[in-house]
Amino acid sequence: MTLEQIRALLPLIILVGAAVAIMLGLAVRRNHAFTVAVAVGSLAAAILSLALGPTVATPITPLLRLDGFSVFFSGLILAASLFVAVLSHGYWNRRRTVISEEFYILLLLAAAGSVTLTMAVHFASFFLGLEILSGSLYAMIAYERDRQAAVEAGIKYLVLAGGSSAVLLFGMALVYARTGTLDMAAAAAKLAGALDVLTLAGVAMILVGIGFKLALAPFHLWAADVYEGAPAPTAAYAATVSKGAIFALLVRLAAAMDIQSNPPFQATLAAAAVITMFAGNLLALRQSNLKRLLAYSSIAHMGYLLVAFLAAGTLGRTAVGFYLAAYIITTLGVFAVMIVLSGTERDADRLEDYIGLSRAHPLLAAVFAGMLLSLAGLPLTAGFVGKFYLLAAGVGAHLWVLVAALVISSTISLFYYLRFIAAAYAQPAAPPALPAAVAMPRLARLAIAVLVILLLWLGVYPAAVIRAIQEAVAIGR
Amino acid sequence: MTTVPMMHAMIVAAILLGLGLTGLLVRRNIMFTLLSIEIMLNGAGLAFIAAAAHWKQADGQVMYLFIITMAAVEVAVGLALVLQMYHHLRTLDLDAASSMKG
Amino acid sequence: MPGLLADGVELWPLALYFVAVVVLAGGILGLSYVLGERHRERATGMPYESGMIPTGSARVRMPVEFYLVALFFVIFDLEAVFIFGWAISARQLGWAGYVEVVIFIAVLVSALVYLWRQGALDWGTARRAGADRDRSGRRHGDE
Amino acid sequence: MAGFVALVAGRALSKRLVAWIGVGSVAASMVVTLLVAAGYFAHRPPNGVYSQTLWTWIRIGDFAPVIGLHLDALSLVMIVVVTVVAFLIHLFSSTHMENEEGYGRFFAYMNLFVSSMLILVLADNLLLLYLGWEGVGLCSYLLIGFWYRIPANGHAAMKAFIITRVGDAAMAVGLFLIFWSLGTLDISQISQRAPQQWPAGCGLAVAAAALLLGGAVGKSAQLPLQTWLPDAMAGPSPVSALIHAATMVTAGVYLIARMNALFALAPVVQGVIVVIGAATMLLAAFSALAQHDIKRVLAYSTISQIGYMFMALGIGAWGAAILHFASHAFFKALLFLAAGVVIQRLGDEHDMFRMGGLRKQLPLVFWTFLAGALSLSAALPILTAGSYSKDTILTLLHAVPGGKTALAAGLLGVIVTSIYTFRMVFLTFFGPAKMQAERTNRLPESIPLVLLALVAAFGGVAGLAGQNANWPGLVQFVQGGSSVAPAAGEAAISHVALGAIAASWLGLAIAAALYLRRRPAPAGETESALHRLLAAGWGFDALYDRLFVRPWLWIARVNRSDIVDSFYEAIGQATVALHGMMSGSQTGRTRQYATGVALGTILFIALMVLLRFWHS
Repeated sequence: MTLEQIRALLPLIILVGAAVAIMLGLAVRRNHAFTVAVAVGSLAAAILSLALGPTVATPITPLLRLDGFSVFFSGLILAASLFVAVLSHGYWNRRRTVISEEFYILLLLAAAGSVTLTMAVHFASFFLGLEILSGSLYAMIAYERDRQAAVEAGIKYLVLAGGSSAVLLFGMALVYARTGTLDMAAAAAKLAGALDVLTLAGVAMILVGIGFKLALAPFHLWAADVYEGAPAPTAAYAATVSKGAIFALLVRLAAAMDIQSNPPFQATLAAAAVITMFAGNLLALRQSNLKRLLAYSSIAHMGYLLVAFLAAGTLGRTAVGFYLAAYIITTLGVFAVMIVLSGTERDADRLEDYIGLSRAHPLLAAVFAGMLLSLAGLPLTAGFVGKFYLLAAGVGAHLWVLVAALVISSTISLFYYLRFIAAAYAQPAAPPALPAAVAMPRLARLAIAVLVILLLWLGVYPAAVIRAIQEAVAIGR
Repeated sequence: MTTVPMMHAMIVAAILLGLGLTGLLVRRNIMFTLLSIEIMLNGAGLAFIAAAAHWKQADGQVMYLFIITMAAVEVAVGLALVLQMYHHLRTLDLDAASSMKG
Repeated sequence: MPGLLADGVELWPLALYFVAVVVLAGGILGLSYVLGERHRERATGMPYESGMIPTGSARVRMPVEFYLVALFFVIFDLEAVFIFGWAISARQLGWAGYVEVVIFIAVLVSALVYLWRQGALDWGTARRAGADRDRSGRRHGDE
Repeated sequence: MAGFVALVAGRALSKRLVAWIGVGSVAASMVVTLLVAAGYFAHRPPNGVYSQTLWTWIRIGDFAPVIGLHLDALSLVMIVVVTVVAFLIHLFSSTHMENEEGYGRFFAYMNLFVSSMLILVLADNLLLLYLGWEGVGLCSYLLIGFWYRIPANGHAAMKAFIITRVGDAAMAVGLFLIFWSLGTLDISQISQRAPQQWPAGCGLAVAAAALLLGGAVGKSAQLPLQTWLPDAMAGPSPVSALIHAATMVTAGVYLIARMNALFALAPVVQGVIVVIGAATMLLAAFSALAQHDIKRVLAYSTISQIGYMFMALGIGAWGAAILHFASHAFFKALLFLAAGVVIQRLGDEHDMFRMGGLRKQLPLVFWTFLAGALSLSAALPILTAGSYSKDTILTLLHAVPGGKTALAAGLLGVIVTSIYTFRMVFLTFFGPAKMQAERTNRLPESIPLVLLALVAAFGGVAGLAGQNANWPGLVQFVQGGSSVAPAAGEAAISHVALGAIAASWLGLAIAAALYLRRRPAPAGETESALHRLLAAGWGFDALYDRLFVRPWLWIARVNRSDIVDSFYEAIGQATVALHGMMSGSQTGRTRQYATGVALGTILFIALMVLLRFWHS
């Protein structure tokens, strides 16, 4: 391993090293603030190491590859993890009955798994990254083991994810049996052109495995229950980092295997995209639990992303990159508000918790409304520009059915987002269900401010970001 | 010594996967659910071993090592969750864990 | 179609081993079945507890530590697989491989240290209770 | 010019301060606008356009819409009208809304609305225009639902937002179509490229124009997306005046006027516009006849008047449409504000049948309302703004070939307009007093009323005088020397205008006959009252009965239940039902989820295998 490769691998080394360090630190003495500091610091250091890392595409062993593509998505993932870590601090501080420090070990490991996914060019690293991520997620979901809902969510996710992993692995094995290589590009080269039925089934099973983690319909059933049961920071993590990493992997896999230009895959995924968009939005329609709503809305957003994904090409990939960034920022924003409002007993996930928010916390209510509007795709927010790109990509690739489905289903989506915004600006009939929220931690305040700035920046002046993404995904071939 | 054709091994692997899946769908006891997942994973593992033998490579066997490691992780977390679930629900019936829906 | 097992690998020792296991296990069970005495009395079905009459249910709830240790065993046992994997090709891998496996073992050791310090390895001693107290009281140091 | 954008409201604390900031910022923007207008006239740019690029917004390939402002005659007229009317309404609101809670919120939304509207009008590309478009939609939602404690208002707000979204979705697709085939969203570039690349009447041009029309129809509450506007009257009166009369609903008109080059390429769509305009105009006018709520009458009247604008747009006379927009903005704002005063003074009474005799109690409101009504009904020849602009449209309809049917519809519309207008006037202000009005005069309320009334009443004179003085009339000013020369219609103006005036007086007479003397009881339905009147000898001959009253009753009856509306209800219910079905799949049982995953997997594989053989 050359020095250059170690430099390229630095983000992963930092993350894993920090996880071990925290573990050892806990063996000596528990201290929440210190743990958070180490976690946040290591995430920041990992981002820095990405920024200062090699500027040319560097293969790190046959398994991983650092290029513009992985730098962009890793950066996104690490930044999102950073936000979740910062927000978790206040959250767990309020849950005094829960031992919180191990959460950050899991979070760092999950981030390491996600970064691995963005760099993976080999089925082995794909599988390892995925499992490190989901293994950590199991524990993060059921972290509050004294709460029945959390345990239930953990079990559901564990059972279903385990099963889907088996299917994914079997698909890989089928492809491997046919091609004799686990390298994505090499396998694709061997398959070039005709696919026999078994290999086709193999790729289909891999797509099922990925589709499950992205909660595409018809593999979406788990999402709402898991988000509802999980503590809010975990739900935020699962909705942003995990989805982002897996989508990045999907894009890379598809680029290698040319999935979009293969009619069977293209048509099947297009069908899945349409069902996903409608399923997500319809399920969310009258949902009055914010976590479930966000789960459904994230299902729908993954459907939107599939449109740009299927459009392929540089424009399609740019759209995916930008939309993912916008989606992550906005979803984190909504979760940030939820986390800040969550009390000592339960998360602020009910519609009632938001009634009259504008009275108690006008600024927070404005942030909340802004984030939801961005999810709905209204102008001047990141979500609008993102959706614009998705549509542009879809129209450019002549995917008319998908574009129509996107437009119609996102019209539905407006209804449920507005419902929560209306609640936030309504008059409380009864005293708030949650005690007037504790003073916001300064760090959380800063995090929310940064998210708002990002939201508006991407919404008003996205040109610079888009140029960066274009460059990143251009190298990513 | 005779050798086993890869296709036969793949069929056995597929049967294992199917058996595991069936178990996952029909058994209510969560211990059996976890067992079923193990069976599915081992089906996938067997497929890797068979393919590796076919191509005379070590890659597939390494994948199998990864798979059993992952299976162990799954079992470790899974059993911990089963204990907690029993603690809360006093049953091992997976269908009983359905307080969240809608 | 090429075979599942690579040519040139001697299979007969494995087969012999398999046969030997079956013969031994079958032999022990079979012989005791053939040669052993048979009783059909009142106490035959009872668990043998050194002549005492058993009390309570046989379905004793195992202490949680029992499962914990079992889990630790499974996990650490599996990690050993990777060390075996390294051991097989240690010479080929050279110093780089050595460094890597040392890091690997170091991570495992730190996990062990963590478990030990958390009191996960203490079985029914006062230390664990102490750890619990430590945990509930530790918050005062924060913030 | 960039100053306009910065006029988003400050959320201030004290009420007084809020009022000052709210009104002040709009006043400032009005002053700036007027200065800009003066500057425009002083130094007319050679091509009639000022444009200013602020920054590049998005870049997709070679497509880079910039955030830029574009000022030409059309947008100039729009911003002048918008800011002046908005200022007067703000001034009015400063006392009218005094006792409402959420005073600051109200002004914040209103200012946000005005700035969105300005962005919409000044945008130099369709994307920025779309931004303003969505912005006004959002503000409209917020303001309709201003009294959020009443659930019906929330519902109305939601309905308005969602129905206009249907139009917006069509418009968004239209934008993409344009961008995809023309490679630009810059308005002036589109106007240049479209005629070069698209032959007149070609499929793409028609599709693009039709999709944009969809957006315009949604925003301007034309058939079949008109149902949200009457419900939108749930908001405070100044909101109705500003958004649902003067500005937002005319955004559709503006869009079509702005994209006239594109629409000129699609004669089919233009025909459709005329038909939509005429149908909406008549339907809404008849609907207005059947209403009890004074604000709903005005709402239907707005829909109907925009129908006139659409008819003008359909024949390519967008200058006339903008002219009517301008006069409509003034007199409709006036009517809404006056109605707002009436409603408030009577203690939140909306039912006209419970009003009466207010002529003596609220003389100022009466006279100003009358000015607005005269303008709306185009009863006084030439004098009033409304009659001037409406006559212009009718004259132009007369001038185009095949415009006779439209002209007939327009004249019929004038009759009906006149009926419902004076029905409203008579019911509200004449007859015996039924309720005691609170008599207070507040200066900030009176000033806008008087000013608007003056414009409404004498706008026509100003226009005509200007025309005679060889000053470029508004129509020419906006449209330039474009396709339909208004001069061509000059000869015909006399008899068409006379016809319109006659129609108007006929309507007035009918209204007087029906409502001035014998007033139906408040509880009695209009129909039964009408039948009684007919039986009592007030009826006209059988022909009239068959031609007019029957259809009227029929339309009135149908519109009570609002067929189009129930269509949307049905869509809504279907969506909810689907939601219920989907929700049922979320059983919470892991094994069923696993079954879902398993079935999905099998489906995935099967579909792919099938498709593979299909393709090979």
